[in-house]
Amino acid sequence: MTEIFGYPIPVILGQLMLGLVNGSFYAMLSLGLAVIFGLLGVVNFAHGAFYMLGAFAAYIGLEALGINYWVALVLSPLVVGGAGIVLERLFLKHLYKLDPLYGLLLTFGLALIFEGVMRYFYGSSGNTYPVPDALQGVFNLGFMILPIYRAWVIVASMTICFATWFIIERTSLGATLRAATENPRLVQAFGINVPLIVMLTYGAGVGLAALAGVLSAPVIQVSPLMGSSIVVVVFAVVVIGGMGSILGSIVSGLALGMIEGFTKVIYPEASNVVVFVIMAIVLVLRPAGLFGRE
Amino acid sequence: APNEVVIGDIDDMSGVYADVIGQGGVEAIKMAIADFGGSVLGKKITILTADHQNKPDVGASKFREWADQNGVNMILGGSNTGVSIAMSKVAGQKKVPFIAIGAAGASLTNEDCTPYSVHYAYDTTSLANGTASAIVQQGGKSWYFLTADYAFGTQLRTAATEVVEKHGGKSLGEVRVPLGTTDFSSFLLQAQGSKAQVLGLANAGADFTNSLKAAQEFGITKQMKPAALLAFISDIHSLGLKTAQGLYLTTGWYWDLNDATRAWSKRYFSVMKKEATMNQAAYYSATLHYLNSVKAAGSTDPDKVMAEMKKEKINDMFVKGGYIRADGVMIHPMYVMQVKTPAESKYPWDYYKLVKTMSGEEAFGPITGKCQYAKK
Amino acid sequence: MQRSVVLLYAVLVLAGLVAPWLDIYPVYLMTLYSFAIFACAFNLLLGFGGMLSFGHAAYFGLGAYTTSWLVTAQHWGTLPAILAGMAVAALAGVVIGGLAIRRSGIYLTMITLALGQLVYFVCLQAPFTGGENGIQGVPRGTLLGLLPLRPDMTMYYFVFALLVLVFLGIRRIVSSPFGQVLKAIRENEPRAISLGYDVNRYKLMVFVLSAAIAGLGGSLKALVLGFATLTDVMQGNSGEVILMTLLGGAGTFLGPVVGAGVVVTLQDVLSDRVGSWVTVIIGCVFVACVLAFRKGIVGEFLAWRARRSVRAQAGGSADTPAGEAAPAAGEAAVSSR
Amino acid sequence: MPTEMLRIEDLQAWYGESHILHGVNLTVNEGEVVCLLGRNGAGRTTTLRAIVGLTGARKGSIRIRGEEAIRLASHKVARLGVGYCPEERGIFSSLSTQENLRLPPVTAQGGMSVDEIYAMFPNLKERAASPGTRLSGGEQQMLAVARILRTGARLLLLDEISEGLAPVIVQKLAETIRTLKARGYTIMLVEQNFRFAAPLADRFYVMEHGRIVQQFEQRELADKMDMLHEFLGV
Amino acid sequence: MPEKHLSEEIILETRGLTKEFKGFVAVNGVDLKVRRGDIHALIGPNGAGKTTFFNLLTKFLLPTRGTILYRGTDITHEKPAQTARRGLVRSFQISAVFPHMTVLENVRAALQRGLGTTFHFWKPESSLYGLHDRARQLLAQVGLQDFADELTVNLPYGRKRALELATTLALEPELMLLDEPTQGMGHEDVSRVTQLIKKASEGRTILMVEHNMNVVSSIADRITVLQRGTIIADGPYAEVSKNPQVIEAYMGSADTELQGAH
Ligand SMILES: Nc1ncnc2c1ncn2[C@@H]1O[C@H](COP(=O)(O)OP(=O)(O)OP(=O)(O)O)[C@@H](O)[C@H]1O
Ligand SMILES: Nc1ncnc2c1ncn2[C@@H]1O[C@H](COP(=O)(O)OP(=O)(O)OP(=O)(O)O)[C@@H](O)[C@H]1O
Ligand SMILES: [Mg+2]
Ligand SMILES: [Mg+2]
Repeated sequence: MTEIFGYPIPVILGQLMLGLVNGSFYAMLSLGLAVIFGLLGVVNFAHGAFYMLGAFAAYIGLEALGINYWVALVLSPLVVGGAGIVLERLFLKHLYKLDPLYGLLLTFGLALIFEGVMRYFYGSSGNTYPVPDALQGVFNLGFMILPIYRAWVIVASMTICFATWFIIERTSLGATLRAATENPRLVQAFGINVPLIVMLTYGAGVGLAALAGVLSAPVIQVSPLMGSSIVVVVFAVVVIGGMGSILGSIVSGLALGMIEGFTKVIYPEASNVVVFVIMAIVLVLRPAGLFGRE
Repeated sequence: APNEVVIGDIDDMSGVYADVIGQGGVEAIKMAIADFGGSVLGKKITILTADHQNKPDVGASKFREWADQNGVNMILGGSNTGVSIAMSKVAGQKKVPFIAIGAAGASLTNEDCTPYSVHYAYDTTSLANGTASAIVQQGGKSWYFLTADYAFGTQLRTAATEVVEKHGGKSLGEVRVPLGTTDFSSFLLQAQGSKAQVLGLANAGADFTNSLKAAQEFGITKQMKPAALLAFISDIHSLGLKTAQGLYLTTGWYWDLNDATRAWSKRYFSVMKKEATMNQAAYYSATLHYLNSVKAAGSTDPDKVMAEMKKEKINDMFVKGGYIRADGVMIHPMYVMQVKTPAESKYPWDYYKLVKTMSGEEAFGPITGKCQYAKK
Repeated sequence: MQRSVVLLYAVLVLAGLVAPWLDIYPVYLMTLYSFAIFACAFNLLLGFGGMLSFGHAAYFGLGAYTTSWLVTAQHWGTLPAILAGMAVAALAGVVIGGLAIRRSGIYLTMITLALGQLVYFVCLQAPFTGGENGIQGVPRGTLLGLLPLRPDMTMYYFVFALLVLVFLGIRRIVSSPFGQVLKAIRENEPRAISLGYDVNRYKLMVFVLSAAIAGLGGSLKALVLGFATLTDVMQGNSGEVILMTLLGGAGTFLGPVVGAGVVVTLQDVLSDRVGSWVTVIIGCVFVACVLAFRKGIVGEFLAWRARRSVRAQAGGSADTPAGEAAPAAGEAAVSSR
Repeated sequence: MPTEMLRIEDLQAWYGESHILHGVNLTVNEGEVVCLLGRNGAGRTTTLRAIVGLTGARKGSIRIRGEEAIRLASHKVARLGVGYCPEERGIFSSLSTQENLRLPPVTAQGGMSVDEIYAMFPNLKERAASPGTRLSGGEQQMLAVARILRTGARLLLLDEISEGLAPVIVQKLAETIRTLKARGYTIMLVEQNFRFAAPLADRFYVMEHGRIVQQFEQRELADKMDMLHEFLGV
Repeated sequence: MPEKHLSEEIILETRGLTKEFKGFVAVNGVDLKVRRGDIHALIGPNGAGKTTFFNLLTKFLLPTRGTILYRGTDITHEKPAQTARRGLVRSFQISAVFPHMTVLENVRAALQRGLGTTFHFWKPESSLYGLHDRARQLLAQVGLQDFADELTVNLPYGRKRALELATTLALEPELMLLDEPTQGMGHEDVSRVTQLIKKASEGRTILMVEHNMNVVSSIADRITVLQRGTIIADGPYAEVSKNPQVIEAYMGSADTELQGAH
């Protein structure tokens, strides 16, 4: 049998594979979003912008300073995460006592600023970031040619997602984070420097977005608009997974990437909207999201 | 502005087509004004520029505002067919001559034509007549298209399909790609599934270069022969000859065609540090032609100028003996080129070898009669 | 209404009536009014319904598309086409609102954002919207077959009249029996439930009203400028209407109008001069609003006036230390749980 | 001259706009058990929260072992050796019992070891792996107290720890407090349950409308019963 | 008592009402009958499940198992607002008022429902002025007549509770559920609210959660004691207060009689 529902299996498998690559980005981004939301109660609208900045940091590093991919993979999240920390100190920390909507609006404004600045300097068309030499080449999977780099993206992001999950759910640092999520002021009264943790968490979440940005740079065009186009999808992923649920973010990120890929085979016109349609269905059936606690 | 002749330029200054016209277009207009002497009918010639961001509404609003508020006399622009159609609607309403350049859609001189619009440089018909026929004649019979999902892509794909079928080939289908797509892999995988011989790239600018690169990454160019339905020298430059070699494309102008083009290009290059695309060269030609027509008409009255523009032949470094047909198409020769291999390329920007020259009539075909102001 | 407020309104209406005679570009004013209507609609939901929608462009855009398509392709009259635009927007409000009110607060916001994006993609692909090109060359038609709206002057007064109507209409909605229930829900939702109000139906109702009025804004914009395009349904448009409302003052009546005025003017003045910095400036205004200016222009003014009158009464004895000021009315309006 | 563990002078505190404490003055000496009495809403919880920095704005002076703490962030106050057990217990539902227990960082030497704590509250050992809020009310209360014993904090602020507990557990808590006192801990108790607090405390403060209105010692207790009756209805 | 009068006599009944939270059983098979006209008190230690039980009755939570009968009708699966419209109205453990509305508007918000114009977004506010007389009457009942135009946030705590009661009364409830109505009140307030409840109980039934035994003993006709989600005693005050199991579960040391912490 070479067909399922009249679609050639190689095509379906190929699209699922590509979907998994996209899903890896969704998972990493929604993971960072969930971590930040969990601790800061801020829906980080600028998450897409940080993803974009991560990719640009790698791109600029290569173009202007000759920094190679592997160094960028470490440096870019640090730089962008650092910038995130500065923003948290300057702006976000003034909003914790207010309605979470203000955090959303503030980060929306920040996203506009980043995007506008990068547009000014780099135009809105994309820039190409080369695939690192070590990851050049392809795997012939039989049903498709899979560039090694894309396979690397899947492996790398799954590793990172698992590591993040492990830290939060299984370590004492994670326990502190979870406690601070529930009642930050009390945790602070126990002698834990919660503002510091909050700041570092924001930095880490933002760094995660930047890391996803670096990973994505050789796959897609590095463009100022790359963040705003993905962030809304990631929001939908988070709503589907259940806001604040780490596992939910990872699982639904990957799954939705693959569902999107599958849709591209059977009904390409709907591939842009399938995530939103699933979100609507989930909302009707389980308003708290698949993994969410009410 | 009573003591000025105002030329407007509404274009993609920052988006996917910015390299194709953008600031280079502005520079070309300036060169034309300088060559003309800076004033016409005793009035100073000034330029307004705006970025339409590839949004039809932005282009149309800007056009309307300049017409209502700034007394603009002529507007150049385009790059994007959708935006150009929107602007030509306003041109018709406000009676401001509009020279569309870089927007390929042939509908600008057919269904969407107005008495005030002119289409310079190339259109989908001439592009398809060039590349598609050349490739089918070489044996590329079955095609699958990767189409930019808006007016330009659709028209280009339609025109190419007609040409392919006319020459005995067939189209196996298409996949429509949204504007601004950054990852073409899944669309290409679909194209690959079609098992066609030729991958028709009915897109332009960054979309074109990205899709070609992705096709290579996924080993698709090994099975399918890519055909650029619209490619510019800036695209070839950014792709590099190693990637682009052997590609067929159609162009209305090339910097290295003859002495006149080389001389002009030297001036252009000294400012912009890169060679001009056919669009940028056309900007120069169109501006000059408009100014000559104003001078000849002795007035900036749009109707008089339009009549003059359609009457006079165009002779400059862009074209010898070109003319604007009743429906607004500027008729001039088109060149089918093949991209050189790195070994063939002898000096910087030595990218093309001429495969075939098509006369203006051959390239643009007969008047269709779809334009209500220019019946057959 | 207080005397001073009535006086202020009279002055504003007068200004609106003479404005086109003062060499102000009427198309600019009409665009401004369309967005002011849009912002008023948005404010009805945020300021008086306590729900922050990040997908309001959907209703605006659907209004614009529907009206444009009906007058262009179906040759409908202007007024029926506007009403149909509102109806379609309202219908979208029923669907999106119905889903979104299943959650509250930021969840609601994220859901509206995502569903707004869904509408965007539908408009991108639906056959009648013209995809990337939009619907161009939309005629203004005539009012009831009598008054041609093609001249900017007639169109101006038509749009202005509708703005005034919307403004007064929203005032009425807010003070109506329905508005009272809405306020109660915003103030304390569990309590409103326990009083026997099926709060979701009221929330949905205000959602739909807001969507319909936003649709009106979109319809008018399309007629004024002659096109409906994807920009109308894009996320950026939803962001802008939030900014207008926030900047002017959420939960105040005049705020959205003032905010729309500032934002539209800003874009108009800046876009030629600074190009892509417009986005940056808008972003900065957003940040400034959220950090320092949460009540918005009108809200800050009202607060200032209230403070002055309190001080006049009490002789200025405030024993709360700085930094712990009273929660602002605007903030209360935004917070929804 | 006993050393002062805690000295509060003219402490004022707000929640948002509402002014709750209007100038509280009190001292607690090292090794003492002091009980804060008062009606509902008198401001006793607020006093404890103000010490650890959990109210809104604060004014006045809070000295812990002589060190001014009014401007310190609350985690720094904790590091001066203050352990706070909140009225609402504050057990974290996403943490297991053991994680809850280990959450507060050790800030000084001399805290109890986990084994010692388990020996004191065997129930907690038994339920170490289950989520904190699955414990019964009494167990949660034990956990809330036990949690701060690990940290080495020598000044314990205990808010209504006997509330809603079965008498057996209340008795056990009383024993615990005696043990802690014997070990030299300084304890400030806030109690509604006068019967529980009366035999434990060395000294009493009575609060009313955000001020201290009375102060007396254990031995004066009998004489003060009428006054307490009037103030507290006990 | 003849069988057919049972539903007349028993206004509210739960059968095997159970609520589990992820394996934890907060309310466990509660069979409770509330007689029409009674002031019925629900007591029990913290975490016994009283608030949860209330939330089940008013549909803020869905029961895991069991049924709720109100005047003989099964209302287990109705929506909260529907239940409220049947005349089963609750007050909250924390004060529940509309803070940025005036005291009068608070009461009016409750009265308004009766007009049937709550969706009329086109009617002016003046269409509600007819309710003001009744609202002032209700405010007078709880001693708030002088505060009618005050903004509610500015009221002291005790008055907010009084307002909440007036608002609840405006709904003409047949069965009122009060969750710790005297919590957070000073002594004077406590006795005033106790009297208020007593007065409000005329012609209606009241089910209340209360820790303050002075209140319970002075006004409750019947007491149910809940512990770990199950009923351990049920009956008149005098009877329940001597029940050794209650003494053990709630009061503890057997040397005292049933008495609150107050
Ligand atoms: N978070 C808060 N926001 C505003 N007011 C508060 C807050 N917490 C307490 N209050 C108010 O502060 C006053 C004092 O409260 P506090 O909790 O200190 O009283 P208490 O003496 O501990 O009484 P009890 O615990 O018996 O209720 C009360 O009037 C209370 O309503
Ligand atoms: N949403 C929930 N999820 C999990 N457990 C819950 C939830 N709500 C309540 N519980 C648990 O159910 C039990 C009963 O709680 P409830 O609030 O009904 O007690 P109560 O009798 O009203 O106590 P109190 O006298 O303190 O008000 C408690 O152990 C509580 O932890
Ligand atoms: Mg207390
Ligand atoms: Mg309770």
